Amino acid sequence: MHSEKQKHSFEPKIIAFVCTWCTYAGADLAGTSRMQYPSNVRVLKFPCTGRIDPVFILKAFQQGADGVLVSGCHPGDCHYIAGNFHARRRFAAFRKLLEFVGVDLNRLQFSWVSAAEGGKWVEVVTDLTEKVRAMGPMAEFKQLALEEQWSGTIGTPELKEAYNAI
Amino acid sequence: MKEKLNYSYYPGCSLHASAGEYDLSTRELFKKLKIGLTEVPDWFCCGATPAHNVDELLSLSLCAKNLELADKVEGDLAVACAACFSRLKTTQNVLSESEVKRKQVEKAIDAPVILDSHVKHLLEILARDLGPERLAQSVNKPLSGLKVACYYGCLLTRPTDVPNLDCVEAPTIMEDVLKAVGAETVAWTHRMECCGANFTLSRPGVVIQLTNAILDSAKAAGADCVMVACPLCHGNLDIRQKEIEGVYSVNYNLPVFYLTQLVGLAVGLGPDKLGLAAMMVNPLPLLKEKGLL
Amino acid sequence: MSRIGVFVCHCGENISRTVDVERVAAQVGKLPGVAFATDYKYMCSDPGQNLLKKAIIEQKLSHVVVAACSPRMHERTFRKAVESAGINPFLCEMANIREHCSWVHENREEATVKAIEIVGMMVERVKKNRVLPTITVPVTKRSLVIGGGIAGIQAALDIADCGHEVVLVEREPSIGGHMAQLSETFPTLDCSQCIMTPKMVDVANHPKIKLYSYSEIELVEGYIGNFQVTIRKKARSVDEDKCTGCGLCMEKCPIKKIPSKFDCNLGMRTAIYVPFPQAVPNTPVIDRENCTKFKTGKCGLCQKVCGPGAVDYEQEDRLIVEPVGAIVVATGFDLYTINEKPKGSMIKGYGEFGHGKIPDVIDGMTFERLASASGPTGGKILRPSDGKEPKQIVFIQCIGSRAREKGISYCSKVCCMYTAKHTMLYHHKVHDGQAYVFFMDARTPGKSYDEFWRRSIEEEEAVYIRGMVSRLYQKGDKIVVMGSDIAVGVQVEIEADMVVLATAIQPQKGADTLAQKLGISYDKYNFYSEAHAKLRPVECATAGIYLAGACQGPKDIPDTVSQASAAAAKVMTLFAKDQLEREPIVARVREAGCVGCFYCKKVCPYGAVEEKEIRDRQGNLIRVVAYVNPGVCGGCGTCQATCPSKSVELDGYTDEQIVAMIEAL
Amino acid sequence: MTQPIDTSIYIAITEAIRDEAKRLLLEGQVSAVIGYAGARRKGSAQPVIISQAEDAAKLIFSPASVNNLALYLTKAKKEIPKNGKIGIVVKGCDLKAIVGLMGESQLKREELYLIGVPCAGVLASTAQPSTGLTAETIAPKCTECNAHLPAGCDYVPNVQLPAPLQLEEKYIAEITRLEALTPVERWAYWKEQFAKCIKCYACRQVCPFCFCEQCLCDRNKPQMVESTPRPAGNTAWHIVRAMHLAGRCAGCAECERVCPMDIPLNLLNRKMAKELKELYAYEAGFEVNDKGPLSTFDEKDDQSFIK
Repeated sequence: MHSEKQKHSFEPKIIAFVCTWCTYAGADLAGTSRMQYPSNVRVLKFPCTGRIDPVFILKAFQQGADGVLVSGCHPGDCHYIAGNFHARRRFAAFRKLLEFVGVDLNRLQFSWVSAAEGGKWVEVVTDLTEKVRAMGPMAEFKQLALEEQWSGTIGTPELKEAYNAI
Repeated sequence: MKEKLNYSYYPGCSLHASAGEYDLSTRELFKKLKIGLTEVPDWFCCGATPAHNVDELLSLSLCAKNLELADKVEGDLAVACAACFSRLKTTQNVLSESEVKRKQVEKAIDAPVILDSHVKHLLEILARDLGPERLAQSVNKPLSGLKVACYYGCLLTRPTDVPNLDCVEAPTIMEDVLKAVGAETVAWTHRMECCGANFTLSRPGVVIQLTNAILDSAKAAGADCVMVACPLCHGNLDIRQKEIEGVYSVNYNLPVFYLTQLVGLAVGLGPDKLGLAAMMVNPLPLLKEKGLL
Repeated sequence: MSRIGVFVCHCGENISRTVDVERVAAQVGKLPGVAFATDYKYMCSDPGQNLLKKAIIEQKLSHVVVAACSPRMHERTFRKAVESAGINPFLCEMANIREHCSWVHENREEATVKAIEIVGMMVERVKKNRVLPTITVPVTKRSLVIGGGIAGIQAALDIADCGHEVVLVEREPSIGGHMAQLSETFPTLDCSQCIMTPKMVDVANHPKIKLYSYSEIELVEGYIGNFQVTIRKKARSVDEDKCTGCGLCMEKCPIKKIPSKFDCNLGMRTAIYVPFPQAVPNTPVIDRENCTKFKTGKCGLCQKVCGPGAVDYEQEDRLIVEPVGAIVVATGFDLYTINEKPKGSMIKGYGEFGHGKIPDVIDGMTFERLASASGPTGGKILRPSDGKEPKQIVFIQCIGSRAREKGISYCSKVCCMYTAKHTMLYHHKVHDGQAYVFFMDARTPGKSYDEFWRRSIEEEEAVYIRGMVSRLYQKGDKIVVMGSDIAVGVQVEIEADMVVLATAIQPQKGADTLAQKLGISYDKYNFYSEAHAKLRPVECATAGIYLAGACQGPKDIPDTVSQASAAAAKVMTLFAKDQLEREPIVARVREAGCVGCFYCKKVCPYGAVEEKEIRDRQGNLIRVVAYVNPGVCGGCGTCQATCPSKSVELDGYTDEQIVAMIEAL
Repeated sequence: MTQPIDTSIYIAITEAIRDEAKRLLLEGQVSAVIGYAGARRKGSAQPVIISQAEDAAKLIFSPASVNNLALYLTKAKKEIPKNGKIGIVVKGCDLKAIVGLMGESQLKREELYLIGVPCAGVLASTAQPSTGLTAETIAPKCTECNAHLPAGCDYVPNVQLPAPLQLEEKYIAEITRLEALTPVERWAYWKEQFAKCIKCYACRQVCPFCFCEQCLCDRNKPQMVESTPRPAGNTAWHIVRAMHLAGRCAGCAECERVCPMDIPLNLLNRKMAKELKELYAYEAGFEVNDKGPLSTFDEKDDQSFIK
């Protein structure tokens, strides 16, 4: 019935932070419609995108996620009036910060997926999975996590002098 | 309040041609009122009225370049012609809203676009910057008894949110100035109608029809004369008046003054300094009758 | 140590076809904290639920994870089941291995691995779940209705008929609102007064309705079920209990030339007056600004002639506090006037129409008064300037509405219909007259509406010109209307005797101030915002406050009455229980950590965050912290994501629970 | 050749501050004045809190008056007499912090008497306090200063501020340089910077906006941010710190000044300020705002990054 699934050398870990009213319901619809998408995504349900703290995204990367998706209601559809509007600003700022410290923003996707958009959920998840798969593992945070020792280099002459004096 | 007012000055092509008396009276009036006026060196045509109908980029670039030249002269930019005023303001408005067009224009003129400079029509300078009180103080020959129909035309206040000169549809700025110099203003119906300036040369028939309605309305309201703040309006109302009288078999005999001419009279400037001789409808009999000469 | 029970559902074959459920149960059973793990064909069935309950008791389980379908499907079912077995329902979580796993993946190995991880995440989450008690809020079964127009009247009557007390507050001396001013109503042309006044009398006579006319809302405190409303009862100068409504005072009042607001300044009234003969209450009020007694101290005629001695010049404003459990806001609309730009308003005025200075250019409401049989002209259409009958009349639609450059971009919804009605009324009264209508589009969706509009053209001979009017001006005793007919592409000039402008519907003046007192949100035009445009159209986001009528947006009478009854039904639903129960997914403040920056308050869409003062025993203020009112909190958690020190936490979605899930990855 | 910066007015300012502080304390208008006093090393200055009029003579203002004294109004406030108004000497940059703190309900305007200082710049942390102020020794933040003259203070010495020199805007230059790099290069840069961190939290201690009683990063239930000075935890700390200051930090750069490991912390803050200005036309510190850029929204906000 289905063709043999292609084997990949690397299966990325994708974490999705979604709101319960729109995107979670959209993902449910994808299920009831028996749509197919890569099994790499793990969904965390929140009441609202307004509840999603940027720290969670950071934490997800630190815990080994290769890609993160944040998805909620379209503007104007928020069950809580304005949570998604607040989230939109918060993440607009946060992604700029991550970009500046050197995180490739191709690993971080934001989307609006409504309860009626099962198809869009599949598309968003599939696109992100394929994109991240092509990029390979998110090595940066994993390497950091492995570095146990203080690894600073002594950059300035003053520091070097102080260090030698010890 | 600033003590000494200083402006850069963009006369526009008409004032160096058919509307020489507007230019002359403006310079003389400002001198008399001790307001500084420095002509922008090397200014050129703003493109009104054909350019923006033909090529938007060209029309924006012409104005943007003039704005850039004007920015090098101290003071806000004083503009006499309603059409130049409209184009310069429109340019600032359009370019502040569209980054794409701004970049195109910057490339075309090879200079930055000046969006935050103040472009001011002479009316604004007299009515706001100088203000009715200070203007009234300079008057030594009040225009009492002179009934004036203030003609705004279509461009001075429109469109909404662009010139921001006064209320778009029911302005009073001209009346405010005239009241300060002692003239009477009449309430009339056609003060905001179009005179057809765009068609002056191409379809004079339309212009005659439109201008006749304006003159008719002013006359009906009991005006002695009309005041304008635009050389194009002046062209139609003054130069064409004889022709219109012929076509419609009427007799208006309404002198059409520039803003600066009437205010100039009130502050004591003589006919030679105001270029009254250049007017097609001779204003001297009226002024003599009212005891203003 | 927690003793977690995991129950993996086959869902017939829906899950087990692609997920190896036995392997899932076996794997998850090894996780620390899991005391029991099993799989079953149908967890949601009766035997399935019994299996769950039995295991809880026998295995002494502390937490439960049901790995089955979406929680949106059966979370309630299983939480109820664990509750009946003695566990707090919020210690039960569902792992979605059907919609999010078995149905969307075909590879059995991949799906099984994913299912194990999903269940693992939920196991870690449930460990951090806390016992959440159901939140109950007592309900005061009385309601406040603000505004005594048709919306307020309908809502008040519906609620009162259900046996609950209603406090009805009206700003004007009489209830009735705009509907009392109308002549006839579309699409049936029945007389507005005839259908309105019986309802007004019902309000006056209803034992459950307490009417405060000539009163305004001063202060609103409290929250759903428990509001305290302070009402300012303005000094009427007439004792309502003593007055019999005989009207002698009005007959004798020497000041007779005050323009009547009810008659749109077409008629005159006295200084002591009722706005219109059928007023409810039928108690006059003294207009202190125009009364000689109040201006000079002389006169006092009304007091002398009043038999019952009801006239009281010393009366003062009174403040009354009413406890209520629900509030219906029905403050209605006002018409946009084309006068010069009011200060601070986004409206720019219509200078091209003379800024309202041409006397025979009137608005739609003024025309209603002209056409009304009880109006100042006795129902004759006469020009305000000289009392002549207009033979050529021009109606202009969309004045203010759909005109972004004038500051309003919305459609006022009722003008197309009432203008059609006006042309009919005009044609009925002035047989040799001609009506012209300038319009952009005719918007007539509604039962029998389009037929009505067609009738105005086909039978009542109104001439509709598609196009807008650029200018109006007075020429002799005519008004010249200059417009365009875009269908034909020509300029049109009509010399009219009278012009009627269908001016835009706007919220009442002061709508924003009232909204701030109530703590409800409003849009940029000051229309009140509903909680959800589609699914909660009569509720405000602020719990316990409901909307009815044109204060929420332009509406005609049928829509207004429907919404008023809907709001009443919502109030009655609230009053159906003595205690208000709600899901305990609400935010709580950890006061020890709170520094009072009030970012939570800034972002809260519900206005649920209050400032709480912490004082020592001497009563000295130590600090101010945030407090979340659980009755008002909507549970979105935006406050927690915003709080810098995470001193406010959303129960059910705490940082601990979420981090536990992320760490389980 | 380094360009000297004219700070001759600082002498007149010192006099004026002393007179004003003395007057305030004598008249009992304030219970204390927070300002700068000379310290042991030549030319150096340190924060001082005086509550006696005779101590007013201790006050100075010099290029070494680097500290943002707004700090002492919140966290360290307990050391200051609580009764009545407090006078405080503020530079334009410090005032921005005070303005921000007012918007966050941490300070009340009526409880403060602001003695504004027209400031031509202060010394960089790397410069010796006794050196003169030059284009080289000036603090990087001063090269981008847009508030040489603090606005809205209760008192500002009447001195003529020399026209500010056009200096190379150091943060803007550095941000532009980093933005031009690839993500990998940027990560390498910050990895090296963050690796130096010893988690001494001096940056947190000195920041007027880190006024939380319990920092999120100190919590262990759950542990949102690792607290040990390992590279992973350091990176998380600095990202969280920058995010928490976004839309609030007005660039006093104290974090960077006190960092013993010379991590360019203010660079992150300036980057966020730049982004928020571009996105929402918001600039912190100029007026007391009830809501900052991240506690409000506009329905028309940019969402080009959202699918």
